[in-house]
Amino acid sequence: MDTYAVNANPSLDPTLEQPTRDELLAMYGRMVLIRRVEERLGDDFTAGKLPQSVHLYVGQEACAVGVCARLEDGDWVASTHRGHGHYLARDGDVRGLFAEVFGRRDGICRGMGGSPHVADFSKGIIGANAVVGGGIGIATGAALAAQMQDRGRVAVCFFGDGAAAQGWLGEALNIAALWRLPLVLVCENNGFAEFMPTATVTAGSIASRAAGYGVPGVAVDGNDLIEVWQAAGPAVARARAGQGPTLLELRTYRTRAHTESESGFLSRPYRTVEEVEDWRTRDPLPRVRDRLSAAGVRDDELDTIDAEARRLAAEASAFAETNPWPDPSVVYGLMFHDQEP
Amino acid sequence: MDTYAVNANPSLDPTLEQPTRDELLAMYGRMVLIRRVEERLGDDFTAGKLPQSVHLYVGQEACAVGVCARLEDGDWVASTHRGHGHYLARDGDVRGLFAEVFGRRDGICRGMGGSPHVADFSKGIIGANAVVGGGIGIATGAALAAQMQDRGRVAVCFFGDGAAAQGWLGEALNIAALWRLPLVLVCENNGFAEFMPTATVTAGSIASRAAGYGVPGVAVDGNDLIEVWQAAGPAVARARAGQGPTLLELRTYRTRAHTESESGFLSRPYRTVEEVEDWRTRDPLPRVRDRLSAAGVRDDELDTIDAEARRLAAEASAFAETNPWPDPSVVYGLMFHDQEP
Amino acid sequence: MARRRLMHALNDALVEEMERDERVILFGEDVEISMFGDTKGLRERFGPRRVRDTPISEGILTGMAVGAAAAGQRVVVHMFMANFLYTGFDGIANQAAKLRFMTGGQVRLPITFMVLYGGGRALGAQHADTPFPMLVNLGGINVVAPTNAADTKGLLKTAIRGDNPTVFFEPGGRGGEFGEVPDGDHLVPFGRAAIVRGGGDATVVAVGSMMKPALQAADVLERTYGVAVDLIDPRTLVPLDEDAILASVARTGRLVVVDESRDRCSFASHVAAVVGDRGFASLRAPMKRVTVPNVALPYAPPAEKPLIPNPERIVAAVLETLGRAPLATP
Amino acid sequence: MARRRLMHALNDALVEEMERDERVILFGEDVEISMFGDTKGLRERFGPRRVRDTPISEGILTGMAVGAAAAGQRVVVHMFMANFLYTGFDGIANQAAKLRFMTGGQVRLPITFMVLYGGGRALGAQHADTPFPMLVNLGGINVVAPTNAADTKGLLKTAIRGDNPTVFFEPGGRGGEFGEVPDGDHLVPFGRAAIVRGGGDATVVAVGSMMKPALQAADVLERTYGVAVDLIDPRTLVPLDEDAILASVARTGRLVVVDESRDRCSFASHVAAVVGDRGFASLRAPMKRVTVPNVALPYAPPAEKPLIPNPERIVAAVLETLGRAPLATP
Ligand SMILES: Cc1ncc(C[n+]2csc(CCOP(=O)(O)OP(=O)(O)O)c2C)c(N)n1
Ligand SMILES: Cc1ncc(C[n+]2csc(CCOP(=O)(O)OP(=O)(O)O)c2C)c(N)n1
Ligand SMILES: [Mg+2]
Ligand SMILES: [Mg+2]
Repeated sequence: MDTYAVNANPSLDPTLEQPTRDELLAMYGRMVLIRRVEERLGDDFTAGKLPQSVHLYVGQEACAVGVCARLEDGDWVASTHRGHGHYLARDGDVRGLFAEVFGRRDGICRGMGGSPHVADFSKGIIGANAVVGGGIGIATGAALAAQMQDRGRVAVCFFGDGAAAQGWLGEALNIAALWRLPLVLVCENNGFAEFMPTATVTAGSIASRAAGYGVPGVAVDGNDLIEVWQAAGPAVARARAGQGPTLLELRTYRTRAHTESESGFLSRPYRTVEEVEDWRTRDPLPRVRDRLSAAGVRDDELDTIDAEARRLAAEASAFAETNPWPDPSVVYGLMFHDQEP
Repeated sequence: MDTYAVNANPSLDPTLEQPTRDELLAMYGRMVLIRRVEERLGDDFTAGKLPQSVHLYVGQEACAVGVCARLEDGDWVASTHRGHGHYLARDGDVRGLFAEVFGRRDGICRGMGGSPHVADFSKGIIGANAVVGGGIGIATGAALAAQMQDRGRVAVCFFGDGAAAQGWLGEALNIAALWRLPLVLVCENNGFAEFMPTATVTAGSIASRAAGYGVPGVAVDGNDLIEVWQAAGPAVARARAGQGPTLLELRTYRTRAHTESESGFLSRPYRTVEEVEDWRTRDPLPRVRDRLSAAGVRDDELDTIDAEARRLAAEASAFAETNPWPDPSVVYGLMFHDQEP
Repeated sequence: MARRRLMHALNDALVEEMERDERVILFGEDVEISMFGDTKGLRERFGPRRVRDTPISEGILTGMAVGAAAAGQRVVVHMFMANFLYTGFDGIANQAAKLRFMTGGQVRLPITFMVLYGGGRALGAQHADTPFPMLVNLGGINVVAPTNAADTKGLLKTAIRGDNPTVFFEPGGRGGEFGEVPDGDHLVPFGRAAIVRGGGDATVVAVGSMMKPALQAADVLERTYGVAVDLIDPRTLVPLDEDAILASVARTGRLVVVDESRDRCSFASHVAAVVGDRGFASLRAPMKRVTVPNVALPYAPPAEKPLIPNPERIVAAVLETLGRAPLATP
Repeated sequence: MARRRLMHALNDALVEEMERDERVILFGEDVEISMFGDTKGLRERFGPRRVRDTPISEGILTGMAVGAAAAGQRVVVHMFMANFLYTGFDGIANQAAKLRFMTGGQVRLPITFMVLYGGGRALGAQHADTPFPMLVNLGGINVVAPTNAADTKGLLKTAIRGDNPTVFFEPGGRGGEFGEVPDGDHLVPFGRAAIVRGGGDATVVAVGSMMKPALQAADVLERTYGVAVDLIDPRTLVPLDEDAILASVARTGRLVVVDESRDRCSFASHVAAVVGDRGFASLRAPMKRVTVPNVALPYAPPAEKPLIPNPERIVAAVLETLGRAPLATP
């Protein structure tokens, strides 16, 4: 694994580690929850209930869930403007998430951050950045702290294919490799940086950039939960063992809008309906569901998971809608710790 | 040449292009001039004649000369804080250079820039950056302009091994590869970023970083003029032909101080005397001289070149020393074109 | 005259200047599809060589602008939101603001950095700053912040046609207000303020998107309090038309500056400092700044809204300079 | 009391705080060998884990500081020259200044960015800026600029021990001036100005390395003109001790601010703005700023020198506030 490699279809490779039935079920539950939460938030946006548009994670669920399943309490995750999924994959609080996206008092960031900044330190989410690529430095720093503290913690940075063009990625690979930091850089290549197709803004390949720093770079099918999980396992283990960073490129697709408001301002399409439909056939959820069915999980059990996710999302949405706005004066206490602004 | 390669000793490879005797002689003349100018400036600094310390190019002459010999009028060169050599390799004006380093009125930048900013647009030097790596963006932009103007111009960026850690390098490789910009990125790996040995701040290798962007990356012996010239030729030709960027890593060594003042403030050595001595045995100048001798150039001819270089340097130093200071009011006319500051 | 939205005025300016001079090129993230509409249709019109989507690499985009301009192009770079000026600040502060100076004036740098800015749209702290001060302080960068469609067009054309680096602050808000734009080759010079209203009771300087609440405040002041203000739009912060402001304060003796920068070292502070020096003799009351308090902008609209200068705060500030109290709000 | 140079005071503070709290880590370019002496010996003393040379990657160093601090370290980052704050500005302006706010206060960010700054040494435009304004304007960053050895030590210790991001401006010049430093655990609180001289005729506020020419000016004013000034050292620009300045102006009615920032939107402008508002009633003369003109700093010493505030300019400014003219220089 010391060089750039695209696994053909490792999820079918019997020599690779396989999740247990229970692990798979748990991951599926998270993926379904993310899907239902995002769909609900999309509806909430359409219904005019949100202060701003949202960047939804639909189609990418296997990425966050497959990676985060490899993490432990105390590990750090730097997230992005498309970060609801990362938070939920870290066992996030659904009500707190909704309240935050609604901009309300009991949001996880007290309504100060909003959708692009869904951070919750109690779940190890060390910031969700609306500066594309801004999490790379933060995660690298968290990895440094983890190394200093010597408790086997690791830091994971999620970022997009667009973010991979930020020079910070090279800087992080260099420093993390030199210092053998416990860092896993996870690029979710979802085909677009806003409306720019990845290929028009990415020369070479993202995973292959690691090699120049002597860092392993691995690209896998980001819509295949097992592949993601199989790639993340060794990367996290390597970090935890003090052997340094890994770059993972998860090739996935954003099946919803870049931002839910886009139909309101785009003057022309940036992709074909066929392309989206084609990717929908590769939806990560049914793939896991099929596998669970094959492993003997009954349909009604799976349906219950889905129903429960819908219920949680609906309940949290209702909670958020009636949750009060934050007291405007709260802002003055947040710039500094224990100091007037 | 599409992948990372360290040539074993291509200067001896008969299948590679060889400079003619005249070309070699001309390049040797430039190298000697750089050496003598730098030594003279070192003496001038020691004698207290300069406003500030200087970063000298001694030991690296083959890099600038070997690359610039491949350039034409109208090509652009972005230079560094260690930039006297680049300027002279572009047929720079020795008096103007000295006057600039002395901070005088007739300096090429009117005494405003000084040693780290030896820029001369009439010679295609599009800025010499005291921001380490700052030339990378400028050269990439110049390459874009060259492409727009469609006259077969190329842009060359010189930068150090230390500068290679700036994220801009990755950003430039990406954009230049995508747009096939006529750009040659030339890293002069001289073993140190200030007092930090390259290995302690560089993971992997610099030349190998190009591959992740589908860009050719080549490392050669930067103390071997012929190797540099042989590597630069195809890189410049590729750029000129519209085929995109190349990354060259020239492995060389700084045999003088990082900055001439360093003995005044360093509390401990950062390299061994033996290391420096060892590299002195690989001095790029005698290697070319030997070759010229072997090609039948007489010793007295070669000695004349040297004497002439010394004379030019001494004459320019004397000129600079008596050249007036710039009129302080000149600063107000320089911030903007045709606009008060 | 034609009625145009702000965004269309921007677009018109770009089209005209790109038509006029083929050295003008435009690049930035998503300038082809153009989320805001300002660069819409330019790719189709001027082709993929002159109009280019870039990777997300603000760090180098600003440096590239310098290099391309120094090598003979006229460069327009869209930097998206003003917060991303921080991301690419080296190319602006260490390069664009200094290259001409450091080379003894060898080069001209015709660069226009376009950005959207400001709050009020629940975009969160990383998309809502108004970083006038850091740019104004650089010395080598022109800073432009138009308030209406006509000036937007005229100032952008001046920026693109000029030979110096300019940061052009596009008034925020999708599409923006409508306004009358003169026909023909409409250019607005830098360094000349506009006197939007001439009242004489107090001087109000309002910058960029703050003109809107300032105009509303001026109405309220006139209607409710019988106070008629001089309302000044500096249009360009660098160069700054100090004389226009001083001339007004010489009449009114009162100064209120409305600026969406955070307060400390704001542009408002600088205007006050200039007047507190050169205009001191005519001052008859404390000079007031109506700015964003020294906090970041939050997402929750009810928390964000009061932080941004609004007509009420402007009215109160003007009245304070006149030694009067606002009427209790019903 | 011990006589220490500024650089030794910095070094002492680092040693003491690193001894005191093992969470304190230090990284930056060449901090091991330490060109300036401020971080000398720390690597040997505290080992290669806590003291690290970094690659030249300012872009990410600032972001790393945020991440490491958020994850439980106390971080000191040496950013070398203040101009390189531009290079790494995203991590400061978009991250350090905002992460606590955006997360609703979930995190503390004990980060100290150390930088040298200012001109006068023929370092050229890219190594000589004094970018106070852009930092002061961020709102979420403390800005510290000590003037003497004792405060240098005490303020740096406060910065490192504090829980908020701070940019610490080291007074320039190799080694720096000598000064008496109190023994023991000497801490200087943020937000409390020092009254360096109490004169009463005019108020002079001098920041960081500008204290030296201001002191010389105060001497000349006293000896030659019989003018005794209040000389105020704000010590920290954020938080700012407005009250100390206002109290002095209430007595003197005159204000001169000496600041090495470029003039427009300078810190001096902000002090003038505050006094022109809250202290207006006591003002008896135009407020003067003694700053760097709106140009970059050149290399040639005779061109650089007059741009930096010097005693003559300060004396002239103070006299002007008193309606007096400087004596013809012999
Ligand atoms: C530094 C910066 N530049 C530009 C933007 C505007 N922007 C918001 S999302 C986005 C695209 C990000 O693409 P990618 O990293 O692939 O993430 P995705 O949206 O596809 O998840 C851009 C350019 C930004 N937020 N930050
Ligand atoms: C952005 C920036 N960071 C730090 C410095 C301080 N500095 C000056 S020279 C130097 C080392 C540069 O190393 P390298 O690029 O290898 O060039 P060399 O000096 O070896 O020619 C550093 C760190 C700087 N000038 N600019
Ligand atoms: Mg993407
Ligand atoms: Mg080097």
